[in-house]
Amino acid sequence: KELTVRDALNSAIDEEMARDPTVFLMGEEVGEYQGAYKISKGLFQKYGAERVIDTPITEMGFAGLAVGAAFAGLRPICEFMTWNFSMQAIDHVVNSAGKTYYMSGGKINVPIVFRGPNGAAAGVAAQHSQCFAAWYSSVPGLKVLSPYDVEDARGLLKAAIRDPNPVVFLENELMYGQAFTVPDSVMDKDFVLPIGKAKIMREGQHATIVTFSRMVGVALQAAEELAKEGISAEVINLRSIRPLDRDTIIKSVKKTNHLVTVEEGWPQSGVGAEIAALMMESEAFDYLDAPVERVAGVDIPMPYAKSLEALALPQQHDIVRAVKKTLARKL
Amino acid sequence: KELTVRDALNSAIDEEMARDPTVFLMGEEVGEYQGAYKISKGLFQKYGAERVIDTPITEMGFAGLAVGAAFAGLRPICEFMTWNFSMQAIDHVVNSAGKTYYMSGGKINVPIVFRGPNGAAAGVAAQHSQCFAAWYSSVPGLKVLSPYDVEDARGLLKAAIRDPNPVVFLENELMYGQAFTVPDSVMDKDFVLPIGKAKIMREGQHATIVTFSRMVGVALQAAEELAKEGISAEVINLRSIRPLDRDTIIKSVKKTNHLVTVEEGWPQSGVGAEIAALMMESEAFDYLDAPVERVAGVDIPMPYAKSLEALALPQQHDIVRAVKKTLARKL
Amino acid sequence: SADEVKFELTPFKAYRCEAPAAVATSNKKEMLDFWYQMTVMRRMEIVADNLYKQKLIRGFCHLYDGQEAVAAGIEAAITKKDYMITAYREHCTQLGRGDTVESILAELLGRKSGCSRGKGGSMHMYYKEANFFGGNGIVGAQIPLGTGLAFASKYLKQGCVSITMFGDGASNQGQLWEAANMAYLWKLPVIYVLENNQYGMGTSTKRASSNPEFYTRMDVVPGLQIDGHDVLAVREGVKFAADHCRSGKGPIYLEMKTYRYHGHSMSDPGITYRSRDEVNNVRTTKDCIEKTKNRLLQHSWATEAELKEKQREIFKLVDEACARAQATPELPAEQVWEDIYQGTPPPFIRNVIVDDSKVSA
Amino acid sequence: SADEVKFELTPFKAYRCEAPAAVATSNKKEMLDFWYQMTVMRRMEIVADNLYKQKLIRGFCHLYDGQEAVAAGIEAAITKKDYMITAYREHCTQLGRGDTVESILAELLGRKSGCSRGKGGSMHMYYKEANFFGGNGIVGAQIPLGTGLAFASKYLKQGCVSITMFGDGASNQGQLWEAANMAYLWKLPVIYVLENNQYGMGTSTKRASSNPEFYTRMDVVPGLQIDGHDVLAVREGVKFAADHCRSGKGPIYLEMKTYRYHGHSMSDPGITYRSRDEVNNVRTTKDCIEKTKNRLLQHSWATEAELKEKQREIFKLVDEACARAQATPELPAEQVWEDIYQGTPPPFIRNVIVDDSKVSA
Ligand SMILES: Cc1ncc(C[n+]2csc(CCOP(=O)(O)OP(=O)(O)O)c2C)c(N)n1
Ligand SMILES: Cc1ncc(C[n+]2csc(CCOP(=O)(O)OP(=O)(O)O)c2C)c(N)n1
Ligand SMILES: [Mg+2]
Ligand SMILES: [Mg+2]
Repeated sequence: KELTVRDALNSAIDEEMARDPTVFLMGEEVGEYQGAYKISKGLFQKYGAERVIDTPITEMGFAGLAVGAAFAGLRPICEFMTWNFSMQAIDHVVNSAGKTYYMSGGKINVPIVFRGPNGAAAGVAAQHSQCFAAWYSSVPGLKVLSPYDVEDARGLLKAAIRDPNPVVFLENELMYGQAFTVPDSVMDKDFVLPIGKAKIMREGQHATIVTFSRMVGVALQAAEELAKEGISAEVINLRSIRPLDRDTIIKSVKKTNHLVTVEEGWPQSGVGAEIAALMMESEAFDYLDAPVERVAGVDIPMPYAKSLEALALPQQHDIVRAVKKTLARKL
Repeated sequence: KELTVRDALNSAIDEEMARDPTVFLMGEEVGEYQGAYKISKGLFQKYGAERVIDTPITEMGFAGLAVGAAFAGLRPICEFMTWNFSMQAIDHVVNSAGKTYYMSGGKINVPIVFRGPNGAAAGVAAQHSQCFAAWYSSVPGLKVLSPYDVEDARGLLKAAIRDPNPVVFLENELMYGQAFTVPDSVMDKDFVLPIGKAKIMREGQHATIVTFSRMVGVALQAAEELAKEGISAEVINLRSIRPLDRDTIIKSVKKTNHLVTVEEGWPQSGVGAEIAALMMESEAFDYLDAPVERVAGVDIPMPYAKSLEALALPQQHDIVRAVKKTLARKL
Repeated sequence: SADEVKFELTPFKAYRCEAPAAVATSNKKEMLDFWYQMTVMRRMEIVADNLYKQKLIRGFCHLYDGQEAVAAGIEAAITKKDYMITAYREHCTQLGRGDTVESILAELLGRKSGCSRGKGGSMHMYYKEANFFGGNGIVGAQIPLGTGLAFASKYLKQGCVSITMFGDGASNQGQLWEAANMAYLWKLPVIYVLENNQYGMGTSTKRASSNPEFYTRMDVVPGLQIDGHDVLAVREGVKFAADHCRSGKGPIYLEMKTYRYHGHSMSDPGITYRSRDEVNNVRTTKDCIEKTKNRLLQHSWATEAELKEKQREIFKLVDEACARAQATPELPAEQVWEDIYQGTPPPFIRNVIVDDSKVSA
Repeated sequence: SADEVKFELTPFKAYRCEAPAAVATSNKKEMLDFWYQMTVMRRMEIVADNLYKQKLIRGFCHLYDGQEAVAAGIEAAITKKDYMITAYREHCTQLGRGDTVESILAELLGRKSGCSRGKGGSMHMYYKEANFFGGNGIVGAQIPLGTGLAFASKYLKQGCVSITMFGDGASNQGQLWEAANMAYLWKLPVIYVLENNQYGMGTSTKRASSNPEFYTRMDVVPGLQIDGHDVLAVREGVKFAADHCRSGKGPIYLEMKTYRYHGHSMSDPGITYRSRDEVNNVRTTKDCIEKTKNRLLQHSWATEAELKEKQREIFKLVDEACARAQATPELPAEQVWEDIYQGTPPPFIRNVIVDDSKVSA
């Protein structure tokens, strides 16, 4: 079946709401307007105003409210119109949701999903283009997922909603409209992917590319391009940034002996940095034939103008170059 | 002269307020109460309620207000009672202060210092023990400083206040009461340290320890202990986490061929991760005789009980072990 | 019961609602219970004070003595099915909800038998058995959380109210404004309980709040000002508020006029920003336990001697609980890894040094 | 001047202050100026709309047509020394402060000659020359920022007011509550200007605000409700407010009743959550430019034909500005590195691939 990532997210929420009456959706414009990006299309009509709740534009208030509802055993899906606005509510994501299970010595769990588009869209400038993958994934107590395609969107979102812990779910606006063909199994109403497991999107022998979200697609294209030159790149879609699937990455590097990380966010202390450190502190290190190459967003606030924006984000050719560079280098 | 880090910070603020009438201090209990940790002792009495301003407990509001004042050309020192509470205001630190100069194409600069104690104190549990070094230092547009001793406290805070850009200044509560002896030059009212430069606290031949804030002291003790066993460790105090002093780190590693990073914060995508990545992507890589060792806070929310808390934070013996491990390892 | 008596209360001040009548009926048993509860609370805090001074309690420790009537009065107006949440000054709230002195002191001491297994400490106690959700170290954060508890009550048609407590300092937080707006729009059964002890740390209300008549401050949300030194006034006010909520009218804002005898936390001597006289004056003229005691004596429900004797018993019980708590160990080291996620231990928990990391099967 | 005329205004509604009289005097020159300014504003927005549809403007683009009287009326009541800040719907605020159509359109087009050199785009325009501090993409964030501008004015004894503008949706943010509390405590000269265009994106005020009578909502802060379709009413209201501030009384809250004709941003057709009839009705009965035009005609200060002619000129000027803007280039690639820090270029700016990084001497 072919469907878009938007429809995948929509159907996942729909099915989980049908399955469990304690699941509800809350956020700005999720109801009558059917979502700023139409992820919640039809849900207000189907489940009514009690379960699809339009909030005022008060992230700190409604995110905290959603966490409180989760304390009491409900399973809120709290939508941030974009993750940029989660900074107003980050104290509730980290301190109220992320730390409570530990602080209470295991008494109070917090079954909540925070979700929305993360990172750069197109032409929305610095305040609307930040990637929060590294920040949230640094916090023990949170789980952090980031889907790439329809399979991920359905399987990870359903897993997140069913998880009894707080999950940060980082989508990508530019992916919403992309369609993918999936087998029937993915459309099963109990199709759930394991949290903490990466997926090898493409097997390869010469180099490993580790990435997540929209960049998985760009990496796959880069791998395609490289294949034409006889270079076989393995592409790993992280899916889960916390917990990080160390084993899959390490195993791949032991095979390919070369590693390139790709992310859209800022480089300093980013996801790629963590993976570089992982190489330093695992047996993979001994298998590396060249240092890890990071491909990342440029270390600047996002500019508005088209030509500048393009310079600020990783492109297919950057990934190709990075792979070639790591292969050219011999230790 | 001998004085405490508390007095160093206090005198730096005092002198800068005396020097420049646009400098003012704002925060909770900074005035009449003279600071929750007494950093602002005597300043209210000296400069009055116009320049030492007690705020309500509304971080989002007063941090935003301070940024607005900086837009208009004032030089606010905005105190967070601890950086943990900066999560309520983080949107203003990042989006309002950090990005404005870029978004305005260089029109509006934001001369502000956000400061307060960062990271774990003693026995204050998970919500009061977070280290924000990695998060803030990931943001281009912010500068991020973290002093260790009296020299740092004075020289870096004065530099921060004089800088025309937003500076995040991460202190450590456990250091406030520690005294250091400094030469007269440090007490000069124009003693300013360069932003972006690390300091080699102790020269060494066998391994480099890179760290910041309170851990500099622990690392120096570890180096002392190692020296007794004939191991000579070089200890680098980062001082500035953004910009990071790549050159000093790289140069040291080229000499010692071994690197250990030490931080109190969580490991994933932390400061140590970035330094590990820096090794991967600089010429230092070829000089490393062993992979980088990270010493970091345990990947859990901070527990309250004394014995558990001690387990969760790096201790001197951890650093000693890490250095020995990296030296034992031969590539 | 047969010995019901009417007590005059300090008149309630009302905003956007009719003030309830300033009378309460009570009887011997109730009043003795109140006295007993509040005396246990106070004693527990004094013991905590001592333990802190012995350096057996660490970090922050915010004591509740002076404010006991608020915790005790609220409990008398609602049931344990109703939700409750407050800030870091919650030892006595935890006790009021039904936890034991031993469990609370053990937590303060960082012991395994503590209510949060020693992981939370003074600011992070919870009693889910009686729907108490903490304990929160972030000023104001519990306000939307408590509003969410009310949301759950409405969503699940539980008919419970959510007692959402915070201080005068916290009441300036925008979170209150945001939460109350939603609570009113959606008619959530939340009772915002402001414990106005007149200071947020060292800052008096008039230096922090543009309108220190807090109960009038929440725009369309009705409010009451209540004598928080009188346990009966608290009970009547909260009953009124609970009726308001349960009838579907949405949130209500209660300002409890109260006072803390101790400093803000243990490091605050508490007499730089207020005078000793001020503190003593409240102690001698308004103290909630004294007030209750006087009512007991007045109606011959107890004699001075009986109360003295009971107080000795209480001291003994609390001291024994403390001794038991001190006799228990801290959590074993390996349990530092637990309680990060429910159900799913992380596959890999990185330790200070990577070699020491905890790997799950 | 000699031709001064009195105009009746929609009565102001006042909260905690005396309403100013519902009259304004004006004259031919002023009214022609208003008409001219507002017509330029509207035309600029229509041109932006077209450019967007041609995909020459990217991302978000929030148009101001319908609300022009607010921007124009405010400018007539204050000077360019006074501070101003608003949200992302700021093209016409930028123009009102003195920037040019060309500079604004160039910014929308992402050109080097744009007011933010193409780095800010639609939401991030600034005009420091006239104390305009943006432009802000984060709903509500400008409210404490604007309060900080007022703080600076007081600190520096400048006697300036800070016009701090935001929408009805933004007004529910806790930041407003926190900022207004400080502004009142410290008597800061800030005029909170709520542009109530009746919707926050697709949500009507009554679904988002527990009290849609916004001007009464800020507790101790006085408020006025003003007909935001009438440029004279806006001017009089803001004059009143500025006097209030300058006399040292602290903040005041102005609710401008207005309307946006376009959808929220370009992707919103703007007619799913409101009817076409509703929009048309406002256009025909309340439009700010029409109202001004009628007053001009009524007093024979202009003829239909003259205004038509002037309008043609305006269209031409705006179109020419647009053409000039389109003719300018985007910033050269190497300037993507600039403007991160004032004075101190970073020693090392990491690029997508580390080899391409920018190293400063
Ligand atoms: C967001 C935040 N800011 C600051 C603090 C530090 N702090 C802890 S309690 C407190 C005072 C709170 O006063 P109030 O709300 O009146 O409660 P009380 O302590 O009087 O019970 C402050 C400033 C904090 N914990 N969280
Ligand atoms: C903190 C934050 N939350 C959400 C958004 C997305 N958003 C942008 S504008 C807007 C509606 C604002 O409405 P209002 O304040 O009435 O202003 P108007 O657009 O009507 O001028 C929303 C929800 C945002 N930019 N920032
Ligand atoms: Mg208080
Ligand atoms: Mg609006």
